[in-house]
Amino acid sequence: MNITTFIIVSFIKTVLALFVLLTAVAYTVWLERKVVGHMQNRWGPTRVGPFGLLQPLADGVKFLFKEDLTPPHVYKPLYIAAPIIAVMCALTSIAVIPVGNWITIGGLHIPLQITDVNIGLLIILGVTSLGVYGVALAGWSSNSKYSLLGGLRASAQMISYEISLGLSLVGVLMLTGSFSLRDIVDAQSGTFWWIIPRWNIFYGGQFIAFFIYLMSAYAETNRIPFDLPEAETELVAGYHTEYSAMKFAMFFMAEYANMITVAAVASLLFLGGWHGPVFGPPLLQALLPVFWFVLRIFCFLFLYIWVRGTLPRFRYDQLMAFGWKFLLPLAIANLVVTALVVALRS
Amino acid sequence: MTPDLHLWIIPVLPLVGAAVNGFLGKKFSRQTVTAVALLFSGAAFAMVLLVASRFSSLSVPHVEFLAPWIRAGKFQVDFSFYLDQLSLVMLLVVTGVGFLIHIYAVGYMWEEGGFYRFFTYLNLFMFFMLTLVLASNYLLMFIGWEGVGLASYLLIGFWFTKDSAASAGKKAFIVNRVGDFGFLIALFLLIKQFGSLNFDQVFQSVIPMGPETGGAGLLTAVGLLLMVGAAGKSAQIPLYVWLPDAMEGPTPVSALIHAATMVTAGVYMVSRSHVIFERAPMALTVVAIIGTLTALFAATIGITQTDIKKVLAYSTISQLGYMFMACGVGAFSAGIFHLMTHAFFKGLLFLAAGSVIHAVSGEQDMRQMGGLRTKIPWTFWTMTIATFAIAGIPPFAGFFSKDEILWRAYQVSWVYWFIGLFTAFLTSFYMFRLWFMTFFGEYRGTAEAHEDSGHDLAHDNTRAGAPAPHGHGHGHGGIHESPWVMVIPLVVLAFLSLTGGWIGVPGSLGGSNHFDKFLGPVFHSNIGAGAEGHGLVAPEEKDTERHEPQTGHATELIFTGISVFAGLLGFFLAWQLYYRNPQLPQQIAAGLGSLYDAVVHKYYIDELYATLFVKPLIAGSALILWHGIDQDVIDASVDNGAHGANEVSDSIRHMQSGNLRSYAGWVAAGAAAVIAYMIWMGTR
Amino acid sequence: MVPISYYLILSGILFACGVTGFLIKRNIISIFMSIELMLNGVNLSFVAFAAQWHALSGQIFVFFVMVVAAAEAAVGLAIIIAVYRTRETLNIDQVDLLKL
Amino acid sequence: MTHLIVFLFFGALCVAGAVNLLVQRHPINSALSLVVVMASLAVEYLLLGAEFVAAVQVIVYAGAIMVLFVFVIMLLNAGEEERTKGSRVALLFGVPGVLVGSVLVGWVLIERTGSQTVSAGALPGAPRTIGWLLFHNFLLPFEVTSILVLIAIMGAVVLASHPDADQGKKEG
Repeated sequence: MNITTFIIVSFIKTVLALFVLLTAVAYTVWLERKVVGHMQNRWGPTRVGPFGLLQPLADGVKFLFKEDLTPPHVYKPLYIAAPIIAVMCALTSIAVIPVGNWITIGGLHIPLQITDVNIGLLIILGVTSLGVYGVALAGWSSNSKYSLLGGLRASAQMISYEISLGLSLVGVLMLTGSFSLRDIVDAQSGTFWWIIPRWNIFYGGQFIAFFIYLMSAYAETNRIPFDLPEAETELVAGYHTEYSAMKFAMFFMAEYANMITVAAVASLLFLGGWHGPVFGPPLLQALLPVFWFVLRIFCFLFLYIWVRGTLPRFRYDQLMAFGWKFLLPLAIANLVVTALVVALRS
Repeated sequence: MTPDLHLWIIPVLPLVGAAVNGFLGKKFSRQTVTAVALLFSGAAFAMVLLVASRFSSLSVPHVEFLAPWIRAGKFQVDFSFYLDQLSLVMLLVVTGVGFLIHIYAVGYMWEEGGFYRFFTYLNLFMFFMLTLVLASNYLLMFIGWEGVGLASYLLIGFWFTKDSAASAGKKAFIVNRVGDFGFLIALFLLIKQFGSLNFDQVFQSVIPMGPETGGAGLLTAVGLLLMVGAAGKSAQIPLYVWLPDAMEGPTPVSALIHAATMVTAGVYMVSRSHVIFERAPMALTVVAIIGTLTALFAATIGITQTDIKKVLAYSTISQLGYMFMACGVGAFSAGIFHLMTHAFFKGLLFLAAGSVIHAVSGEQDMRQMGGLRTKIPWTFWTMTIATFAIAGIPPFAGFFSKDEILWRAYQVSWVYWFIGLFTAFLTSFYMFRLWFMTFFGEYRGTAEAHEDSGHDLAHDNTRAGAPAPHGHGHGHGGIHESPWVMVIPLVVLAFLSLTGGWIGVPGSLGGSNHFDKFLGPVFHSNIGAGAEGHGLVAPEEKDTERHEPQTGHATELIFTGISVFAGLLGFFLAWQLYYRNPQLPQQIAAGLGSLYDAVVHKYYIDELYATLFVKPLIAGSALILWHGIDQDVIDASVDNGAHGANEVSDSIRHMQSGNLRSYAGWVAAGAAAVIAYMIWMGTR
Repeated sequence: MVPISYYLILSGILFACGVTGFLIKRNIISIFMSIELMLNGVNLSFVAFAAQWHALSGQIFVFFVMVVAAAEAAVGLAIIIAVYRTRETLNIDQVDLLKL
Repeated sequence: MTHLIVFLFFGALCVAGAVNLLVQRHPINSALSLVVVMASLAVEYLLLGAEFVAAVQVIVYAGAIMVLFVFVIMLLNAGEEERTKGSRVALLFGVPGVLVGSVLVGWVLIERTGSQTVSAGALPGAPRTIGWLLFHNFLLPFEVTSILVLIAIMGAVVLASHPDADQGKKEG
């Protein structure tokens, strides 16, 4: 395809992806409130719309019309820049995530992915690592001790867990030998022993890696049980204590977008991406993989919420000890074992 | 190819003994130390005997290569050993006598402090001496040379708490330095001339050269310098002064080092390099003259000494003089012969003297002795044999060797012969004087008083647990026979000094000079090559050394008779003076007056040296070296350098302000300069 | 198509900026960051040369430089913290004594 | 053409960030501008085809090292730097030196480097090849750097550990 069509298609794909993502974010929030509510014997949002399905819209409107006040003594430029950085990083990483196979529309053979770069995974890692700045700067610039502590915690925690996160992925990379997410997913097609799907978590024996990735992902996204940057019992709201209205919403969106990204990466790397039974008419055949993919993401998010409803919060030293003294050695051990397996297999 | 002899074992054994005793001896009991020392020295002796037994089957000279040492281009020096008749004789003497003296020392030193130290040094000495003897090149020989010097220094100063002993050791060391300097220069000359120090190569390159009859040449220079070294080591004029003082050391040391072995190293070295000397008549003459003079000179001094060991020391010097005389007249084998016999009887004399001193509780002054004949019969009889041997009374060992030397000396010049004869007379005189003063007459000493004095040897045998023949039988005082560990070596040496000469009975006395023939190959082998072509190389050498002397037996017999007569005359005179009427000597001394004083004071040689060399040296070094060079040049340069650095850095240190950015600035400027330079170089 | 010299000149500019920063900055951390800037400039030149000579080892060097930079950052920042503890200042001009 | 434009744009961004690093008085602004420099450098790497280098540049430099810087700045709560006149030398010798040096180097580069051009993605440094090189030709340096990093970690821990912390443990 020539350059103009490429640009047009890319633009369409981007808008589409962004729309889907933001909606997903909104409804993840709704889902969370609902599920946690039921877990805690509450109803959760019910007022707005059936089952409170319109609650996210209401929230959005509320955020939009709330007074956006910036407290005095904040370091203005960074105070404003921080949430933008956060949400930008969160949304950027969706660009390289494939949601399904190639589809052909009107002779155009296009991948269900904004762009397919052969170092997609690295790009995701890089962008998420840049995401730290949003949190850290927010904490520092808003010139309040709670925020500062939150920011410090966030930056330290994210740096620490990024290491074990990356190491947990290396096993998969060694198995497939590519950074391209699409290749990774394609490598997981098919089944072995007639029935078991050939996913990395099963076939590659990467369940340990998956476990490590899970833990690190919670830490990376500042979710319970690792949500110390915003531990409301100690730090009011952590790094976004001083934020309000749309800026706060941006952090909010960033957090949930990150959750979704992490879930997507997990399902791509460990859970076989969009692979699943495909049948029916061509359109269905084209859309079923997307459905399987979304299903996995949904399960993953549900796990998030479930954990949040179940587990208490760690203490900070426990968090660090867990990260450095348990996850990191475990990841390295898994790395060594996987390397041996690969070496022996070849 | 000759069988592998493992010569290296011989010197290494004493070294091991020294190492063991030296490093562990402090913890050992005296018995252990004794065991170690005797074991290793004895083993060395046994090894030498083994070598001697297999000697006939060897192709002489037998060179044993151990390891490369210095490999500088063409100049090569190796650790390699050289065995021929000469070194074999030396080996036998060194290890044999050394072993006996080890045994003796056990008894003698038993009560001394630093017992292990003593035997460590003794074994060390053995090692170096054997290295010296076995060396196959001058450099290795020099190592042994220096090593024995060191050992003798250590042993002379064995009682280093005693000031006289310490200074005596230093004196010996320094005087030897002078000689070694000559030796070194000689070595340098050899290297420069022949590019090698191995005996074989040097001699091979020397043999073709003709004798430097006219004037002095290189060989003469080398010979003279070697002689300087020899004079230093074996106490010849003018470097003999250290030997009498060396008597400060324990008596076994005096016997081993300063009578039997080390001091003869010079003789060995000279006769080892006889090839050079034979081609340097002037050097030979010098050797002969020095030897002769030394013999006479030392003998005259010996007459007047009253310290028993001093007498023996001077007699040693004079006997060494004999040996050099022999070498000087080209009778090297005779010199070595005398060296061997002298090792026997002089070692015996010293040991016996030690036994005497031991008996009278450390008294060394003969005037405090007398009448010991009945009290210490073993010592007496052995000492008697030794005395007769040195006095040249047949058939004792000394007679043959000395007679040989005199006969050869006569064939060169009657002057040598006459002085030698007179010296022989003096020798027998002062020896019998010693003999009479020590053993005859009535006891003049006060051994009872000594019995519980500080340096108390009276109790040795009892504490040593060694049963003394008459030790406790004595009614009175500390006078007693020595323990058997000391007596046995005496007996053995006595036997040797009685029979030792019979291997060298000259033809005139119906014997066939086995010793001469045995050493023949060493000293004759290459004469021919050198001498044949250019006529008269010391003609007397030719005809004497070759075949039966033309002068015939009759003349030789006459001369023999004369020398024997001289010995008897000395005996008679001593008998007259010191036995019949002992007051006579004082009158004679009084009569001689100043001359006698001069002799008593050893011709004031020490004082002379002190005024000539020592004092100027000390003054000069204090003035020039110490104040002049050391303080004003070295120290000053250091101090000024320090001050200069101090001031310079004082001015510069402001550059180092400690401000990081300033440093960065300097770095940036420097980097810019370097870049500019490189670009300039590149674009040029 | 971009001339290779452009990349080199860019890297040169970055390096010069780094040195200048080292010279004019007072804050230890800023100076440290200027050092990182220099390293980045060098890295760019490495990659550019790698592209010029078609030798990947140039890019390998970049990794080593990054590792060294990481180690340096860790130690250096630790040192800075220690210095701040003892001197209570980050101004390089006031940290010019070896002993307190 | 697009290549040149992209290059110039991000190059300008680089220079702007670098200059901003110099002029900003607050370390955190310097840090952020440095992050900008690094990010745009990553793009330059991409242009040169060193995609893996670019990714690592973002992850390690911008994502880890600079975060450390920001972290320390926040920890020490570093404020505006006061322009003390600590060193005349730096201004008298250093700055001219830098100018001279850079001018010379630039001149040489323009003169000598010729007009050789590189197309976008001239030398594709794919992760695979890079890894192969790292683990074959550069294995020893690789291991050595790992040791270096280990030492650096320990050194950092030792240096930053509070001196009287362990004393407090002893007492308490």
